[in-house]
Amino acid sequence: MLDNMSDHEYRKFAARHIPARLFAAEDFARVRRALGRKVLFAQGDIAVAYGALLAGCRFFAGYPITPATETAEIMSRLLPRIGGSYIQMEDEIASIGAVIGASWSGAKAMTATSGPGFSLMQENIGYAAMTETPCVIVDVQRSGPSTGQPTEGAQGDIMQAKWGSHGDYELIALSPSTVQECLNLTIEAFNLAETYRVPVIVLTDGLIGHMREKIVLPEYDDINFVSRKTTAKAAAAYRPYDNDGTNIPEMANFGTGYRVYITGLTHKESGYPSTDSQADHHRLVLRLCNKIRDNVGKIGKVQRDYQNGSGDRTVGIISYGVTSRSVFQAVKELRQRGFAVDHLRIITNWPFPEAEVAELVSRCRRTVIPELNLGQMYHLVREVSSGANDLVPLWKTGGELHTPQEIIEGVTG
Amino acid sequence: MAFDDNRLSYLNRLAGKRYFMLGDEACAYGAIYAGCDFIAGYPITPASEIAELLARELPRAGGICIQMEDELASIAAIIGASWTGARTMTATSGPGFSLMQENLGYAVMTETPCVVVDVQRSGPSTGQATKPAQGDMMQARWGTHGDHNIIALSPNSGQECLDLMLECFNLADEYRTPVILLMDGEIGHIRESVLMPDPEQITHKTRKAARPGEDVFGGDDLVPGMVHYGAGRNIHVTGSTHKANGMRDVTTPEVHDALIRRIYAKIDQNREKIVRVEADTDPRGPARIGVISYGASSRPARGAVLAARSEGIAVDFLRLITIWPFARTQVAEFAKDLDIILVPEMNLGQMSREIERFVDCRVQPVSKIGGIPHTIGQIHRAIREAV
Amino acid sequence: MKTEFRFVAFGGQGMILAGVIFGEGAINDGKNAVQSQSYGPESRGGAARAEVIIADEAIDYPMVLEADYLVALSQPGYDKHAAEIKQGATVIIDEDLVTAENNPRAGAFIRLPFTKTADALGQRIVTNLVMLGSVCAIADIIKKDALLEAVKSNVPSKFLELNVTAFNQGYELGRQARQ
Amino acid sequence: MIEIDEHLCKGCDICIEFCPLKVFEKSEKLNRKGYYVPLVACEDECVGCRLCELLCPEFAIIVTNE
Amino acid sequence: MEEYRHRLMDYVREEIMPHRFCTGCGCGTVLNAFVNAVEGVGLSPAKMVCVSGIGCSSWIPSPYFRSDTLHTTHGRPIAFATGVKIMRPDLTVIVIAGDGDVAGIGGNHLIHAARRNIDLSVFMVNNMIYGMTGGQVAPTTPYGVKTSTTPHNNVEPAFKVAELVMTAGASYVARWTTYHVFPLMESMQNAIRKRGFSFIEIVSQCPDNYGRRIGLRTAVEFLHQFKEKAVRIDKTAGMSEAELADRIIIGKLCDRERPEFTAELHALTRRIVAALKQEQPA
Amino acid sequence: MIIRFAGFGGQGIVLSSYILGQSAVFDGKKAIQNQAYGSESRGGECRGDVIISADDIYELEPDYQDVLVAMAQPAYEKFVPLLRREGTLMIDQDLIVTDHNIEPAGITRYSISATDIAFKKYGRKIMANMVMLGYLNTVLGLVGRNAMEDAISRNVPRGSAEVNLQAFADGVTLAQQELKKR
Repeated sequence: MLDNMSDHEYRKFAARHIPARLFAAEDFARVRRALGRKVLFAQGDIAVAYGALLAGCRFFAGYPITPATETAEIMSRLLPRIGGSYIQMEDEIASIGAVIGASWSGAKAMTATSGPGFSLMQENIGYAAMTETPCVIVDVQRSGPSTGQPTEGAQGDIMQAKWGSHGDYELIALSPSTVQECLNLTIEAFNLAETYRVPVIVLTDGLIGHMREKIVLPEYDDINFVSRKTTAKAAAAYRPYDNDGTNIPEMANFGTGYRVYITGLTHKESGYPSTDSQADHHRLVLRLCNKIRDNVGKIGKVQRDYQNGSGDRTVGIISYGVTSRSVFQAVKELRQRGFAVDHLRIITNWPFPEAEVAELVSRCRRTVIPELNLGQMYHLVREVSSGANDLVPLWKTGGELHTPQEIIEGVTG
Repeated sequence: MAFDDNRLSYLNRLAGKRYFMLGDEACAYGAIYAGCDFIAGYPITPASEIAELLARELPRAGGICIQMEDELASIAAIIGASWTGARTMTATSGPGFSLMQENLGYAVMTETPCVVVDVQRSGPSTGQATKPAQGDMMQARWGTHGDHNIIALSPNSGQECLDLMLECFNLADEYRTPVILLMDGEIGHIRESVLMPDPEQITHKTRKAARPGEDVFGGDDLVPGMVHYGAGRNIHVTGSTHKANGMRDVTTPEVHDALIRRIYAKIDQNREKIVRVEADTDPRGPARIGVISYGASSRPARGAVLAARSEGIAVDFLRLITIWPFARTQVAEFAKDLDIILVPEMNLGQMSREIERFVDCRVQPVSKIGGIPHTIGQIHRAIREAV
Repeated sequence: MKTEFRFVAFGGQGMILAGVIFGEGAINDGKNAVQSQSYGPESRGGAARAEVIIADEAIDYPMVLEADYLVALSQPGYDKHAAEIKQGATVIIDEDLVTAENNPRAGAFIRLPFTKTADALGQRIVTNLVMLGSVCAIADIIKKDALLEAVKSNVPSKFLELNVTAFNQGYELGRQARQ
Repeated sequence: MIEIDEHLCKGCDICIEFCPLKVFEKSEKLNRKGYYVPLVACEDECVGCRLCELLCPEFAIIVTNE
Repeated sequence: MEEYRHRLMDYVREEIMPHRFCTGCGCGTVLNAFVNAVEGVGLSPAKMVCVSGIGCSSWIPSPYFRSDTLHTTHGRPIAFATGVKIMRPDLTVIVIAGDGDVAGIGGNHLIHAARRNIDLSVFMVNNMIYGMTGGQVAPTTPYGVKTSTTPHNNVEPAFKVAELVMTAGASYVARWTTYHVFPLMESMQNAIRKRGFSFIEIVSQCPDNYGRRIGLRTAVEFLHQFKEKAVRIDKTAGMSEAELADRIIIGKLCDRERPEFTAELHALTRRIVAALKQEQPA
Repeated sequence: MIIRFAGFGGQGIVLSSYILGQSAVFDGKKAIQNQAYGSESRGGECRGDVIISADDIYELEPDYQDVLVAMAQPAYEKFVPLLRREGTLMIDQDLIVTDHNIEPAGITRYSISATDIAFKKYGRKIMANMVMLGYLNTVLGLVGRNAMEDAISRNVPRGSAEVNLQAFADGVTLAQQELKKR
């Protein structure tokens, strides 16, 4: 239903169905005062925290891990000042558990971690997907597997973000490539989490998490605040997982009189477990997946830097996250040297923008896919392209970013 | 590796007998035949029967069974035990498998041979505890963070639960890597006839031993030799990025790159040696329709293929026994002259996406979730519709 | 116009904070800046490196490949990065901590007593501010006021005076070296 | 006899402070990592109790009783 | 002058010395005491396995102590060590890790290993902070301390880990500080010799990431404080809870004989195997 | 041959299916046995399925059953529509009221008073499953009697083999009488 709406219709829809206590201008002003200057020189980890606070996040539970700790530190300092709560839990499993609980208590909630902690969270990420709990998880990727290189950046958790927990489910994952975007996309992540009632993962990395850049804090009017669609039904008439046609049920936060029952077991619309019915499971899990898959067009964001030249000459580049920085520089130099290059930067890794990728690959002579892993997105590009095209993976591991020269060689080589 | 006296006398009592048992139980006997010395586990439906049977039988064969405080501890304990030279395993289901992901990555990184059985149930989250599924296929490959490769096998009968356990332990030792037996609650919980092999017929691969002075985490071969604890070599084992001698180096890109690429390559480059499939091409001539399946789904899939053939529809059939590394050459070869491949699986199309990466023809999942396996009729209808 | 700075030292010498202040100073001055760092797992005694890129335009690739300025307060740091500088780059070393006579690629090779100057102020911890003052004067691409503003927002107020003094002494050292 | 490995010392001053007989003194000597290493000022006072050796976090001190 | 070499250098991985602990870090002292203890017991490192987790103190054995070492994931060293010990009961298995690792994320494994009374020696270096990641609150951080993740105030009480482990069933439990090096060394020897789960909490200093938060800037100031605050357990009898609130209780909390887990387990296995052999073949 | 046993937990339904499957294997046939796990088997509805064949068995979840052995009214109502046309229905007649509207066409019905016999003769209602097994196996000629008696002896509680075999024999006798009638 949603994907047939125009943006205008969608906004009207959102206004009608997502009325729950929008973030008031006074609240926002208070947060802005706590954050200080409008123009800052800040790390990606800090920008993530600022984005969360500006988006209305009022609960953070975490556990120290390099290179994500700075987010927790800044949240521990600032959240209490604006009336929010911070807690350091005993581990990452407990952290996401607390986040899920807080979300059901009505708070916009998040946690931040890195690979090993992200692996530990997988069971409860599945729980959040199953119970449709809006929450944001920041994974500041570092070199893995295992403890690997704690202080080095990587993009090795892209596939894990989608497939790390057992069973079939969908979620959303975003990849910022600048510090400013760490802030913007965290706000976006909260909006998506609240809109679709799904865990949203912000996939930054050790490079961008620790890099400092200029950021400009947004004003209240710059942001479109979204809060979860809560129910207006009478308690007796309300069932927590009724499908109103959008695939996204209305939520009733704890303590609001609805006495909802929430379980990670397969459940009926009433919320009560249904562990034997094939039909109930099928209906539930299909809805969980379709609410994301059917809205790829709305959720998915890409950045196109296309010249749209003739296909037989053009080389395509598909990148995401911090790697895009090298690509932007390389593309400038390549064009100066007369090469036809089209660059697609993927902002929303999950759901994967299959149509965009397929379109670029189909009209390019070759497509180069640089990433800081052993070809995880390359895998996905292969899946959506017919296989007849020349796909060139540019793998790099060990914690260093591709140099622009390496990208150029991948394109010209 | 030869059986010790205790194990041999235990197995001689079983040899040649035919039992009617659960897939889970067959899997447990497979572990005993494989020379498994140690299992650490935590109860979870539908995998508990594996630990229960091993708790009863493994000590009779001289092995050790322990119930740990959770699944994180279970896989940790078997990794520790593996470094003493023991053949070790754990068994779990979805939620426990999710908890094991961090230490599964540790086993990959430290190149620790061990076997993890995942008896898949309906998920996500606690889902339907008693209901079978095949929803962890991609998780088995991608569940832990960072770049890695994995070996996973999927049985489709009680007998194969036993046989593939032997293979899992052999692969784990041969490639120094964790190996996953991707069972499903269906195969785990049906009872079938299982023949206990003669222990004399069992072959065990042994771990390659490092020569004196040779590095344990690198060297000329993709799979380095191993040294066990207590051998006086003072080896250092770490999940952090390390040099060939085991010492941590977490800042030099080249060290990380060399390590990860080798760990990746030792499975990737041996793919053709590792991969096992079972192909059944239509004897009467070229088919336009193919069916690829694995595990429990492959039983009704095969039945449907035979039913379709009896109606005169030409259908080729391929069963993946090795799930990871993916049988890309076998699948590509299988797909060559086909128009469409149907993939019956008990998830929303996880392996069908993987198949899509390596073939040019249409790939269509025949998904079924919710804990009831496909009927032959359902897959048969899908084949008819594809004609 | 893009200028790349690389600061190398042991962990604990405040080099990363210096990089942060330097980058923030550039922002205060209306420029763009990217600062990144690398350090080992130990917070003290290991190798530490801060990198700052300052430009008028947007900065795509955020890492330093060949530095315009290499500032070294440790011998291993210098040895590791001495060759990775632009032809004609400026090299600045602490003369008590780094032994090096010249660098074949360097356009200018400057030896200054950062640690000694800080010790004379009674606080070795302000070595980084002495260094920063010198670099400010030598590079002359960020206004001194903009940088001092960044110093103020990054050091505890009770040590502000000491830090500013250190900065000024370093600035003076740099100014003289430049002449 | 007390030996100090300058290469290992990180200048924490524990030995200087906790030697019951105040055998060590601060020195002006910087090692290559920029730490002031202690000086064995009055070795004659040493009774070989080995407290400094055991307290030293760096394995930088060894006391031998002759 | 002849080349200086510490007499116990054979026990450490000399090629990677000097170690990377910060100036005055207690981890160095614990390593020193541990090496002396191992030498004192007369144990060959070739017959030891040292297991550690993630955190500064996990570096004490891994990589610095020259035995077989298993450097594991965060919080899980006791679980890994359980597997090692069960399959090689003849080896001495020692876990050295920090308060965050052992009592925080790994708290569950700690109490269960103590309950089983498995023959491990766990030396928990308690520096009251997460040092490696830069000074976040730990389960052992005292009430009221400002850390990087409790910048306003820590409102959680600290864990009394040694007492917890004693209650959970360990055979031997003691607490010392890095100032009390001689009794600490002796206690480590007793712990290593003890059959059963032995646990020593070693209160240690972190001048860089903890000291600056509580106004103790150097190791020297820490050690003075440890010296002043320490009270021997046999002197605490008449002291009220309020009197003890700010003190560090040192000494041996318990030393008792309880059935050891691996011995029980292997004895059971032997009985089962023997019973099977006596059965007539089916 | 696809046989479903259905009733309440506590009637020995799963055990019946297990014994049938095991005896088929003892008899040199192929067999799989499956059962409903979890909440269903604890006092609620309960079922056990057996597939017996001379060839490889591909079916795990059959579309239809060949035989339904129903020991309770809800089980009958739930599963009888899944019986194959011209399949076989076997019920405990004292526990079930049949409804022709939900039954597939052409089925063959067998009714006995298994529970009543078990209670009156042995004082234990649970023996009904053995009576039923003897009846089922004899009517349909599924597996050899020796194989089944072997399987029963192995799987009933220690010391109760004799009484179970006696109940089984009762079922066999009833079936022989019924077959003569037809």
